[in-house]
Amino acid sequence: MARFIYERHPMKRLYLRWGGILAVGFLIVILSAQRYYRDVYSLTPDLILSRPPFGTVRILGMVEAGTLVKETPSNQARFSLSGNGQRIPVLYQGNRPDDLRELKTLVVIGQWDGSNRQFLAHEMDLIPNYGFITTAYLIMLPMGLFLFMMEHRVLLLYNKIKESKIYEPEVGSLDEG
Amino acid sequence: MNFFSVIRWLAWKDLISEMRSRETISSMFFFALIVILIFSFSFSMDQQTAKTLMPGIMWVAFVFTGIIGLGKSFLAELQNDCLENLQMNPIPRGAIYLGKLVSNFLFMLIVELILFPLFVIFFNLDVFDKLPLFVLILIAGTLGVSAVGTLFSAMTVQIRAREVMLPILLLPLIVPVMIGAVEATGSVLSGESVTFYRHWIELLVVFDIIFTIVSFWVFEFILDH
Amino acid sequence: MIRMIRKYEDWFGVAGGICIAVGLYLGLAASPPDYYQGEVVRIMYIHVPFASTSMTAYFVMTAASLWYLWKRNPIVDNMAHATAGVGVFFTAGALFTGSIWGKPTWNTWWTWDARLVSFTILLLILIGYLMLRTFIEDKEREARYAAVLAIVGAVDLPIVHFSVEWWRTLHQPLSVSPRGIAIAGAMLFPLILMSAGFYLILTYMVGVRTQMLYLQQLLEAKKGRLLGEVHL
Amino acid sequence: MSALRGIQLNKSYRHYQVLKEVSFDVAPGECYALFGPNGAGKTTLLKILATLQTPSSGRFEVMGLDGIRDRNQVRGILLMIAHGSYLYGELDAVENLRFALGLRGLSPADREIKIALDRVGIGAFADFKIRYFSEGMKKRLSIAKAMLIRPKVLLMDEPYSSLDERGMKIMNQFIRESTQQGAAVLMTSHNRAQSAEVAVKAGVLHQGVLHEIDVKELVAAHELF
Repeated sequence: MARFIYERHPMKRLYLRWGGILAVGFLIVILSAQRYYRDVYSLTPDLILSRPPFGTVRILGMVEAGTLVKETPSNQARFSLSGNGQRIPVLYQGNRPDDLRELKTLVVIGQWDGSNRQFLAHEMDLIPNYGFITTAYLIMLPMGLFLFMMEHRVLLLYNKIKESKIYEPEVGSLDEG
Repeated sequence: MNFFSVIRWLAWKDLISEMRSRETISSMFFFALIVILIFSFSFSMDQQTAKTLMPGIMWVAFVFTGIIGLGKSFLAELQNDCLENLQMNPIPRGAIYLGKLVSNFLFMLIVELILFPLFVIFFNLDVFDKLPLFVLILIAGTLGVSAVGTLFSAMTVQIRAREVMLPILLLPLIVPVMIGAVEATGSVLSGESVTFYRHWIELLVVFDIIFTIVSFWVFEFILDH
Repeated sequence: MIRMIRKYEDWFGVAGGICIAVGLYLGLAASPPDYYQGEVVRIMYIHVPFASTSMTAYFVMTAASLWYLWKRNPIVDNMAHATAGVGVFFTAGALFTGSIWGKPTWNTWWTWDARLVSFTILLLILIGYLMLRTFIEDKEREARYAAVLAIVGAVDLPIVHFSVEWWRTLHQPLSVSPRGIAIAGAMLFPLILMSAGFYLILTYMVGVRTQMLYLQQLLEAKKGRLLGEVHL
Repeated sequence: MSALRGIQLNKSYRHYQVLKEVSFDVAPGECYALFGPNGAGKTTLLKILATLQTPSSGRFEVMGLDGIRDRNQVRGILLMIAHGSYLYGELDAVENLRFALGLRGLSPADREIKIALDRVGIGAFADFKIRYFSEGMKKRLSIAKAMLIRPKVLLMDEPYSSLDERGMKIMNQFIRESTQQGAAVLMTSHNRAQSAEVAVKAGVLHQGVLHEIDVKELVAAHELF
């Protein structure tokens, strides 16, 4: 069966192949979207205040000037994180608290402590700029399209060459009379 | 032998024709004049900005007029199928290239030498102690443009849309000439010592040598199958 | 020769596809982010292959042009033509991804850096090359002129690069340094894989496009011969 | 030995095959007249023989030299008189002659040029710019050029077009003289009566195929193709 499609129907073979590539691409998009919501998507301080979330979340904001207090022996730091006009207090306990600087925009990961109205962070992350990366990789789409068009054209030309017949005029030319 | 006499004949023919009709040089000259005027209106310059912008404006005007001259250069050969005649004659193709290069180079240089005093007047420059340097830069830059330009003029004259294709093909390739000539002119104007801009003049000279040789070699494939 | 291309091109396509798929996974998911640039460094895995393949494409085009002028084999000319078409795409891709990478790292979409300028000139020459080819009726002359343009452009590009580099250092000290990233092993592997994949895909695309151009000419010739019997 | 010999020449353009297996032979001192309807490929054949175009397949020999490999020597032997007069509009008649001869390394005396111009009947216009010449005068000037160059092989594309009665006589006289001196002439023509006076061989090119015919048929036949 496969052999039949392979040799007799090059057009079908082309569509099958590109259908497969398209399906794989679609799968990758779904998987990466899932991963994005799990690992990259981040909330802002105003969202935390209006709808307190459960579990581990990521918050994007700026360390407010003059609020950062580091406690060196215990690897702790306190600061308030602002974004979209709101601010929340953060207690950070984790690696490399030295990377914290005032006026730096970053992502902190942790849980919202509703009773103390503060955010308990255990990790921090750089600003996610997946937008740029996604845009850069989007160029694979026109590349695929370009390749598809070329392959399609090659097959069309093969068919045309196979089918082209001897030209037969409707009437004799005037100078043959 | 025959080689140099062919160059001489071709250059002689172009120069005589030009002396009688004054078609190319006058159109180049007035075009350049208009370019300069438009530039000076659109920038509304004071004394200082004029000095910094002047090398760029000057070379843009020169290159644009050069393109006009180059476009006309082989167009004259198309009348009465003269280009075919050149192809059919038992002469080295490189000699045709060099002959045309000589006339193109001279036309451009003549127009530039007429325009240069106008620049000096319009932009209030004092250049008199550095005149030889300016002339050297002019010659080197012009040779670079006309070396590549003669090749592409011969190429584009035999195709459709030749007026468009000549600048499209030529301008990207002469970017080094533009950079080198503008920088060298600017440095000379601002009175720097020669050591600071010697490499630009060297760049121009190297470009001239390389492209005269390369064009000389590939010209055979343009006029001959 | 066209038969050879037809026989082997699929392998290049498949191998390239696999390399790129694995490279994408490693580059986008498995490799660590850069210490300085963060996640943005992942653009490197697509930008660097684009840049190196587009330069290679121009090199191949020049070689094919020289070969054509020497041996006058029409398929070699088709190959040069095909490489130019594919090269435009790869060069534009390199400029596009480079520009996107430039925004988060240098906070600018565009800078008059020597590489960027030479790539732009490369793109302009390639577009001029393709335009030139559409404006000539005679196939043989078209091939000759295009080959000459490719060779002259190849001589010009290094000079453009050096002159712009000098020009840059004169006007601004290099605030934006060339992309010197100390590449760790974990980043090197996906980069190599992606580059290999891009080279394979380039070969495949050139093969397909060469075939396309060849067949177009064949079809025209076939039609023409038949018409010639009847009319003239 | 033949002066001009075509061996199975083929030429196809993008859209159609112009020449099909064209073979012919012209001995020194012979004049071969080629007829055919418009678009039959006469001019293409002449352009191939004049080394302006390459045949798609097949080859041709000029005085025993291969027309494609030794084309530089062949160009020295051939001279083509075609529709385009190969003259420069801004130069006068004498200068044009000097230029054309100079490209072939010849420098005739003023008197020789004067004689040639007088023989073709345009001596009085010797210092007129070509721009003011009519087509017939340009053609006469081409004859004068050919007289001075004395090529061994002459290719003529419709020599009688745009010439008046006297001009045709001059042309035929010139062809007769050339063949007597041992030159081979290949002409395309639509003027059967005039060609019949000088031609010793004739052929009809129809749909790219060459049929040889008897010269007597040129005048006798009601219709050639």
